[in-house]
Amino acid sequence: MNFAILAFPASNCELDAYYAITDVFGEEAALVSYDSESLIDFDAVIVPGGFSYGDYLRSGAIARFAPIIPALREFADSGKPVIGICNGFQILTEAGLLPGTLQKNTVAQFVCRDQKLIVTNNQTPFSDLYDDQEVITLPIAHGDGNYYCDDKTLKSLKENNQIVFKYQNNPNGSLSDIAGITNQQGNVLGMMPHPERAVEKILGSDDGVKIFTAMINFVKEREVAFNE
Amino acid sequence: MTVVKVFVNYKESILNPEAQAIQQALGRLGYDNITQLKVGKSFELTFADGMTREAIEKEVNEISDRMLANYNMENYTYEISESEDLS
Amino acid sequence: MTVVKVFVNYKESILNPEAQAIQQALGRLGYDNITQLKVGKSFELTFADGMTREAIEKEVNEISDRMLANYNMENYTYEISESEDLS
Amino acid sequence: MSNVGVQTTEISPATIESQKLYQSLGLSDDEYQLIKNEVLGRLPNYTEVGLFSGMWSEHCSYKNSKPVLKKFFSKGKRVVKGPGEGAGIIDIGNGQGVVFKAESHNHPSAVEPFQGATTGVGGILRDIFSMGARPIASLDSLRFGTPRTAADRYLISQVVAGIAAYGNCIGVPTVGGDIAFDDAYSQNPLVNVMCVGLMDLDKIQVGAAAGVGNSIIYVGAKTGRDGINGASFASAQFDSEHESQRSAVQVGDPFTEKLVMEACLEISTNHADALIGMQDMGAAGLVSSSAEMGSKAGGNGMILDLDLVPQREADMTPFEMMLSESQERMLLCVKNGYEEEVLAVFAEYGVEAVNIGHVTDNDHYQLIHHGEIVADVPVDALASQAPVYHRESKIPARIEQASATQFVPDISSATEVLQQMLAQLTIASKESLYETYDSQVQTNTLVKPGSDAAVIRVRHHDKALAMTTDVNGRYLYLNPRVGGQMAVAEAARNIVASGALPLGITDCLNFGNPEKPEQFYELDQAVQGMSEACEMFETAVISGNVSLHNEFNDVPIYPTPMVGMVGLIQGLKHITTQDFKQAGDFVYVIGQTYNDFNGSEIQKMQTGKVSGQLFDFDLDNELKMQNLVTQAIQNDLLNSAHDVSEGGLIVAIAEATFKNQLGVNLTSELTVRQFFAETQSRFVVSVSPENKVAFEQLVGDDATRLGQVTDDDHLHVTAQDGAFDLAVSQALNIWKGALPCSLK
Ligand SMILES: Nc1ncnc2c1ncn2[C@@H]1O[C@H](COP(=O)(O)OP(=O)(O)O)[C@@H](O)[C@H]1O
Ligand SMILES: [Mg+2]
Repeated sequence: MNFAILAFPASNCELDAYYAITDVFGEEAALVSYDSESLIDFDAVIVPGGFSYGDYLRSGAIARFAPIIPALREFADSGKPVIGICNGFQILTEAGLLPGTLQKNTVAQFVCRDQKLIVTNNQTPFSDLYDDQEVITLPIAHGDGNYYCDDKTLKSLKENNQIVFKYQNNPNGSLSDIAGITNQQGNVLGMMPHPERAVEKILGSDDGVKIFTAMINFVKEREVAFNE
Repeated sequence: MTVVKVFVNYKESILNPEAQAIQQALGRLGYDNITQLKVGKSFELTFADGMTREAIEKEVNEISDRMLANYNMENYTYEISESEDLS
Repeated sequence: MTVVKVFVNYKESILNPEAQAIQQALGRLGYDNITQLKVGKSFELTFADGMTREAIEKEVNEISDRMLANYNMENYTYEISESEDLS
Repeated sequence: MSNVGVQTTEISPATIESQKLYQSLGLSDDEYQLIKNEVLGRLPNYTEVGLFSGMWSEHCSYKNSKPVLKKFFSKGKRVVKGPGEGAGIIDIGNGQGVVFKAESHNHPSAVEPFQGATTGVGGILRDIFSMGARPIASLDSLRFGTPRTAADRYLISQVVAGIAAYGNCIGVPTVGGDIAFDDAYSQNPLVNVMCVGLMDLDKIQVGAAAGVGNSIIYVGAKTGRDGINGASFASAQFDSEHESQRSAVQVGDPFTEKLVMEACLEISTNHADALIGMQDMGAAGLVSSSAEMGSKAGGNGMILDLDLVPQREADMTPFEMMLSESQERMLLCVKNGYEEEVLAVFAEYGVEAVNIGHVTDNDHYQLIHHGEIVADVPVDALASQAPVYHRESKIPARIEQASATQFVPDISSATEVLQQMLAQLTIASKESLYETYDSQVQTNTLVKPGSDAAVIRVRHHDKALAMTTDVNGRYLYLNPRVGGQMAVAEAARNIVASGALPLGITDCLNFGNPEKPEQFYELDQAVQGMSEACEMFETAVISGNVSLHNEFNDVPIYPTPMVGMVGLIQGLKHITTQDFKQAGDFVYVIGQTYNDFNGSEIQKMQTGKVSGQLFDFDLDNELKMQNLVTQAIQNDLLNSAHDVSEGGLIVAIAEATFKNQLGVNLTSELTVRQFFAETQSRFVVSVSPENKVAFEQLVGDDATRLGQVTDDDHLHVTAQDGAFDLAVSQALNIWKGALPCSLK
């Protein structure tokens, strides 16, 4: 299968995602520039981390106007999987593909460390290889990871089971300890922790492997279903 | 030329970590008469001559809605002032 | 109660990369009537009753100098308004 | 060279001479006379005086340090490029090279800590990618006074925040460094940053502008009035009177730099045919980059049209444009006919690039402004013919008269002193600071901050690079020569402990005023010492940076030559970290321990200062101990290796227990005091029971078995005359909590 990895000016984790997909999972991947307008050839999209447009104004605020965004919206609407990691999550919220906003960490500092997460929904195309309530360790590296939404949105996130990952020791002040959420349909995931940094034991953790494997399985199963 | 100042502020219901940190720091320095502190952003946009006030207002609203403010947590207000081109 | 608004802006000669990036982004979206864009910060400080205007001004200047503005690169201005306590 | 225009609003050449205005730009009377009589044979105009003041500053010309730098050991069979370029290069096999350099931003950071630090990071990154290398890691070496006031804490947190802001945004992991606190730095903090890059050796770029008619292309951010005269400023003594120089603040823009970097790397990889040379605009901005490129190409002249230079502010003068230190700018020399190809690449990345001039067929460095020639000077006079000073050297009285007696620590309770020691800021964990750095982006960081050296893998090869920065200014204060040797040795020890072969070093020579003989002595001796050590370890000095005049109100900092070392690990299985791995492993100390306390952390802690003659150091023995560790790692005998440095053996042991929260039960013939001695050339290692025999055979008498790792939460070490007894968790809390607590 073929992953599109979006690259905005000053994204900086696009190659990390690329190497994870190609070297570790043996799948195909291509970097897709922010100014292309189509994602038609792809089965899944990764919106990677970094500091698109320097994170000036608000993180993700400028990237969401890039020419690729309409194509991304269309891609998401088609039900194919999209994962936004860190800055990618911020871009997805700014673009309205996911609800809520990511504010500055309450500690008012960037934090880079290994972080324990609880899998709170193992029924998504990204998390169905984890056990329910499984505790996993993924690296975080962000300054604006403090998830916020209004009460009504939070209620609906809970009702629809859209909260996929929660922090065990909330590092940034996120509402309800939210580390990752999906859209209502469940095919768009945004998360602050970096699963692509945890796909090889030698890097310290391979707890992120299951996320990508789950996506790959999902796409392959969907294809089979489609072809039948 | 026309200068428009746009002020973007957090909605009342939102806890702003930055404001909180600054207020605490001020408290530690002994400035404890301050009962509330809000932090916002200001933008000063200079428009070239030749646009009607209406067109400018429309553009300012659009820009603020779309980009300068995040409607999940922020509000904006603006002030317009004509001014002589001094440069 | 007294509300003071402090506006902090970059000095003219200092590069503001944020303003530059926003202006370019607006240009790409077709808002090319904007000839200049500045970005600043605003602070709204609410003072408890019982301070003279003089005392407040002194404190605002001090706070701005020491904390709100970085005098190496920023200037500040402020506006004072008395207001009824509405809360 | 007679018809050089003088702009009407400018101060006239005659006034500059009669009122000695050149002095305020940092030129001495002699230097001015030299320019007037020997170089030009006429009065230089204002712009020309500006050009010389920038180029003849210490920062650009190394006029005070050149004779000293010549002493550096800089050869080696792996060295591809030594000092002289943006950065040095060392061959690491497979056609690849590692590129590294360090840079100081002490004075800018003292004035404006956040921006001073960001622009320091930005500058060193440009040095690396200007060689055609991709930056793969940064390290930072910081020195502050002990934080006492809100202003101290602000300085520290802003410097760290600035390094984080730039490095995190541009996506280069900050993987290591060192931070020490001592009041010697309270008015003059040190902010040194090192960057490491990786490249294919067939893609090397050099900063040269050759070939008549080839174009000079300006790339990146617009030029503003920022940092004007910064080069002279960085080299001038810093005191309370210089407050007015605050207007020189430059702002870092990592977003622009990221685009500039990607575009430059694209050009050096895929458009190498078009490119003659590439250099970053650092100190003294446009003049230094262009004149150096011309000079390096053998004294090539050039003509630059300043009206074409992208400008951020109105009405900039030639003087301002040439000396501006606006950040995120590069200068390229591009083959005639290939300009469009190169400009198109920059356009694609959204980076401004303008053809501002070309190489000429003579040696005149000429500037045009508003259609007039406003400067015309021989290019080599600017770039390579600055005067060189052989400064006078005199041994400081404090060293000459130092007492040979070693300090005797006062210890009533071993455990209590250990607890105190773990809370000393120089010893305590720096995690609360370095965890604000993204240390993992690029997903090659195999050993993160927290062990002796950081380790970055070379993707798709079974090899990795180890890197560290080190220096203990207190040792140099007592003996600059031996202290200089120790700085290099400590770096090498960290590299070796991580399983690597030391390859080479970069340095930042942070010293006082070279015009004062006692302070020059420190510089001269330190460099000699460093060089001796480099020769011993076969680690060439391939790049570096000099920061002089680090004094405040006439009191200099400790002589502090930061050493940044890179090593090569062949075979990822040899990567070794400092942490004990499993209960039952045997713990050894490699190397002998003596009563070495002058200059130590415990002397400082108990007396408030360091004094006396520095203890002895033997480079031959150092190399022997390092080789033992290397041999043991190569033979797969070690589960952990940690060098012994500040705080002594007991601190090294405690540190090795923390990560995996394992205990130890050890016994030694050493005295409790000796556990705090800072004798060099030692390591704490752990060995599995099955490797015990082989290890002991290898090391013989050079290692002493102390006992075993345990799985209870207990650090228990029995010395000859007392014992350390402490819960590991409690020791960890003290060690981790000290720094955040003092910065609150
Ligand atoms: N300024 C810093 N930036 C990043 N990492 C740092 C910094 N200071 C210390 N560290 C990390 O903390 C660990 C301990 O540092 P240090 O005590 O200097 O080690 P050593 O004594 O072995 O040289 C190392 O991994 C080092 O890289
Ligand atoms: Mg060490």
